[in-house]
Amino acid sequence: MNKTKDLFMAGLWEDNPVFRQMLGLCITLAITNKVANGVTMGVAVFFVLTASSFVVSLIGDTVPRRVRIPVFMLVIATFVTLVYIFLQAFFMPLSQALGAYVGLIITNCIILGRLESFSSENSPWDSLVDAAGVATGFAFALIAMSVVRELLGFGTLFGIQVMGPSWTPWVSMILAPGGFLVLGLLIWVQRAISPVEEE
Amino acid sequence: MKEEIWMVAILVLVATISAGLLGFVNVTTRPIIKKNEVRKLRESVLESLKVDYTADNLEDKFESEIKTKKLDGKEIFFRYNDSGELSAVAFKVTGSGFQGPISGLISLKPDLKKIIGLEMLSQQETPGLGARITEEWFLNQFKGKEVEPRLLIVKSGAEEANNKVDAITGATRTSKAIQGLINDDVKHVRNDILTDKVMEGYLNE
Amino acid sequence: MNKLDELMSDVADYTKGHPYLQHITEVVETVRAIVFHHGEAASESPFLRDYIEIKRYMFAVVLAVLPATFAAIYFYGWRALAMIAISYVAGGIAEVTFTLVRKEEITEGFLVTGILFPLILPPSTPYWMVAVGIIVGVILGKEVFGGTGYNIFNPALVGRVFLTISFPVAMSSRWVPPLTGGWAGFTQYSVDTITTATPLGVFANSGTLAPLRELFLGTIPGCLGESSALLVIAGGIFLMLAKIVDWRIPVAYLGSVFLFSTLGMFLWPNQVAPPLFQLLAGGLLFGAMFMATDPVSSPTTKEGRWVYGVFLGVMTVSIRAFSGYPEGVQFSILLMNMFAPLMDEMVMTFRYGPVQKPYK
Amino acid sequence: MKTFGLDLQKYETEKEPARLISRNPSDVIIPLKGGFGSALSPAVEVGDEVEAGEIIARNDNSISTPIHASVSGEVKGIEEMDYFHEETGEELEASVRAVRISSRQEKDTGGGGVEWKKEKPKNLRELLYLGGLTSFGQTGIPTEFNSSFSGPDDVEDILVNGVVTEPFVHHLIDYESELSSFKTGLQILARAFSNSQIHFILDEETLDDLVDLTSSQRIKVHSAPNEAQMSRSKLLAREVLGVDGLDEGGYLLEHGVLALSEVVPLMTYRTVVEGVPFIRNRFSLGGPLAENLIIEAPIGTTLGQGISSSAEESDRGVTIAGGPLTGQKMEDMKRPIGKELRAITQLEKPEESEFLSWLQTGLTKNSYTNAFFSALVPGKEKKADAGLHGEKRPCVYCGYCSDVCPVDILPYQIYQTHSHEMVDEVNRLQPQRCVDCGLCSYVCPSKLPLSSTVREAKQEQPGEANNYVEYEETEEGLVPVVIESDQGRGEEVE
Repeated sequence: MNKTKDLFMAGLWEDNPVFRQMLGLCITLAITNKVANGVTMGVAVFFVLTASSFVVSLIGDTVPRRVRIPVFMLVIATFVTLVYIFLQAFFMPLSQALGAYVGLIITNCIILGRLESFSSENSPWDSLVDAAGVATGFAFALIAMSVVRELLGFGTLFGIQVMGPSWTPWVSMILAPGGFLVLGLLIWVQRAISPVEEE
Repeated sequence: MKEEIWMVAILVLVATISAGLLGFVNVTTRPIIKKNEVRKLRESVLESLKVDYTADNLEDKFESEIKTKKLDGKEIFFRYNDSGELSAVAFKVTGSGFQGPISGLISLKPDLKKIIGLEMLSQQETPGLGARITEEWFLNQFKGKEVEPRLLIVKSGAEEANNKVDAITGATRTSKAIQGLINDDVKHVRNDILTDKVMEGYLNE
Repeated sequence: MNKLDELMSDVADYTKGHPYLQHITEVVETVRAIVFHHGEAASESPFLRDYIEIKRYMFAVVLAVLPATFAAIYFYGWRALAMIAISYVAGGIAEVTFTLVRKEEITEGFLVTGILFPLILPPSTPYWMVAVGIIVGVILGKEVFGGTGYNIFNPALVGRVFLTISFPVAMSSRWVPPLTGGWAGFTQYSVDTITTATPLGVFANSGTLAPLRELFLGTIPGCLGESSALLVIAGGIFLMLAKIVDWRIPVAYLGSVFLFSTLGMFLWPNQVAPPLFQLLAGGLLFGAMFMATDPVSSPTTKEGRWVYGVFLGVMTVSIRAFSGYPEGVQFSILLMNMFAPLMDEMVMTFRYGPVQKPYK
Repeated sequence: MKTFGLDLQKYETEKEPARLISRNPSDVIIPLKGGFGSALSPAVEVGDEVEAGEIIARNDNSISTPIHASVSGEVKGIEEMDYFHEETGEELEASVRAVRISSRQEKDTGGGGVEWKKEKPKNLRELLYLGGLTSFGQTGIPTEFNSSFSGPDDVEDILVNGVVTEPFVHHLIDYESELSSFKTGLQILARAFSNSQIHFILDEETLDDLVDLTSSQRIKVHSAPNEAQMSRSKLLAREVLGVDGLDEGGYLLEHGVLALSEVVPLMTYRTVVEGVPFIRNRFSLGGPLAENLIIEAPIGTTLGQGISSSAEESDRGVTIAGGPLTGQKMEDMKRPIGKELRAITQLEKPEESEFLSWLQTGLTKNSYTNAFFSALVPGKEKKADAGLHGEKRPCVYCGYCSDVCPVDILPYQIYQTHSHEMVDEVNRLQPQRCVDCGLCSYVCPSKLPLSSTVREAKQEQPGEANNYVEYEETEEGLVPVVIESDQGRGEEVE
């Protein structure tokens, strides 16, 4: 049980994919100006990562080493396309807001990285826990960033006005520079809380 | 040799499964997606024509009130009132904004001079600034304004006139872009597609 | 006075032993060091040391912007002074917080940032924006890099550009006309908000040029400190004569603006304003005298400073003429700040050759 | 007098010339090592009577120079004393032996000189050796008697450095009354080193009176323009003589230049013509706390006795051996005056507490910048004290240090790269060009130890380990070590 918890927490905090491993930054910077986008992307990545981790851990031993990357890519692509179609069919506005970024989950290094380094060599349960931890960590990072950015940039949360009507929006927070700033500051905070051990 | 075959076999297998799965999902969801897209456009059309509708009777309303014609590659929506008279014309206006293409849907009185309504379909303007062109207060200003001789988007506080609309403070470029694309496209439609002669044919159903 | 010195020393000693107050010992010590200079003998050769020190070095810049500050109060009322006070207080809190967390000494560079920042803001900037801007400037412009001496960018400009992109409406379209005649701003708190446009904004929109005499005296809308070319030049000349800033940067910068706007005026007459107008309008003089010359973020070698100034001029003229922003000084200085180390590196390569890495 | 736009002489307010006075102490303590060369063993014993000018220690087998008794009297003791590095002032752990002699207060008698024009160069060199003059120069004056690591034929140029640029340091020679002796001294040196060219370098102000010096072909007189030169022999050799290759570092003698102090020609005259060996050293005394004096005292006189009246006041001042920019702090007034001492500067300690000093007009403060009102009042007396005048702060890249640097290096860059241990970058910045003038530290508003950092960086350079004479303690005592090979990264073996 402890191992499960450790695995999960590592992905969520100590080895947080965004704050520690600096992966998936393209998506992180692009879509986090609204919390709704952040949540959707988090859920999408959660689904793709856990599902493909699970599948890969099942077939990991069977796949010859030389074709493992194509196979992983196929698995990921399948799930990403599923998500894409699903969003288009049932959450049209969100799908439009996220644009190409859902498709780009395929190239998200977090997913391929977890499959390659963890799932292909571990049991389905561990892979699932690991994937869930990492995906939750990613979602956490997205939501943390988007809360700050939406709050300052629009004065809203989930589109609901929370800062009062006289709030002057901080336009820079909505734009890419704000994304970089908030990302940098959050990485700073995260590392201040649990410092990186110097090698 | 055996290993190679095994590799190919695995790849083919995975690809087949994946393709099958995706194919199945695609087939099942295609109608829904299609419907979503059509619905979106229709919503905008009705919105710009100031037709009241609800989510449930959207399709019926559109079918009963709007006629779609494709003229010179441009989709044009005609609305006839109960007595069969043409009451409004709507079409897409497109052009480049400050950051990327902007497209909207404009509806005009049959004389093609007075605006009934304007809706934005897509834009990539600066959020919080140029992107405010999708906000209600901005779009509502267009109601009843004239595009003859030119529609003008001017700084707020300027003298009021039939063809003047307040710009968005701090987003001069986007405002200018909107002004340009409306004027250009309306002019194009009026001069090249819906000339007076053509219009005569549509006036009464 | 010595009693006060002793008292401060006692306070510092007391806080040192205190479980909670020990964290503010640095602050007490710094205040004491600012108020009382403690003669310390040089411990190694040379035993004769120059009297210039960082406190005085920074204070000279403050002294140089004082005329422009008075002009700001004259044109825009006592609200200008309130903005400076807020900038000092808010930025000071950010600065002190950081030095306390890092357990470092508080450095004097903030004296300069604190006054330069409000002077490059529009007169009607809300107080909270001043505070946000200076805090962002201090934290993102300086502290994240490690404090005074390590910053890549001019902290005041980082704050200003942050405000420019965050609050474009407040920062670029709410200009107020200056007060003139008699005691003008000295008798009132603020100017009624009548939105108008800066000379550069007017030129960008309609191509109309403001009269040079008004630009020179400062009776045209603009940022707090930059209005009066006359007083800014006076401060700049003082700084150059006092050798606090290198004369090469302002000379190269203004010279290249003059040159390239003359050139541009013939090539693109509708977009590029004539040279004298370019020199006097907007924040160019203020930027060239006080911002571009910030020693930390500009090149240190003489040759590098020439190159830096020339590039600044090209950038400013280009941004003013071809971009959506009528004013290009802040952006060009920040951009060139980034290249300053590169320019020094190139000068060193010319002078000493490339770095030899024998065991790579 | 300006040095790189620095009006350092503004500090000197008294314009009266320095007086020459003599001191005759009651007893002297003579370290058996002075200048370049190894420490020697005494040839006298406690209780012996010695005459002034008598050789009390000599060893022709190791690099050394004979040591003379500087006064007549009785040997009171032979003791161990701490030794310090003559150039860097660094205390060495080693100790040397010293002979203590109590003076009989008799007048010194000359031993009778020689007709120098008739002597062979080799004999003249022998006289220099026996007269105790060969410890001069950074690495000693080469003779046949093992007084330096080079031979006399290696000397191509002899550079006699008469440039004075630091405040409170005076010319040691009175070029009016002592001109003929000085001139003869130069001629003797020219004859002793017959393959070499003598260059006498003076600052412009003093030069005007010395036109007739240039009569000899072998002696060239140069003037060092005040604004362009700092009185460092290495810089003069590079700028005035145009010696190449100095940027690679190493001793001047390795490049064929023998750099000598202003007093050497005079002492040569005394040794050769008057027959009095180098037993009385000359140094200048200056600074706000001291009278302007040129003091002549027997070698071995304690510092306190040498500078006499000022000694009591030393607790409110700082006594510096050398000029205020390049000298070393002297804590111990009992330390004997050696052959290398050229100047003593006494500066006041800084004021203890000043209220808002950075707001004050600073009418008496001399400064590189004009941030003080003193810039507007040129005639005003300028304060000089040993204070740092500010707190140490991070570098703000003001560029003052590189502006004043006489050899065009970037001290702040060397400081930054050196403190981050970026060895390759430090090497690229050529710290070996540095001539230790100290001007970078002088102007630094952040009060950074630029000068000493550059010196450290310089010593870490390949081939630069021998830029300063290193001493090694062996059974024979202190022996100078010349490290021939590169010690830097270039020679590392994997």
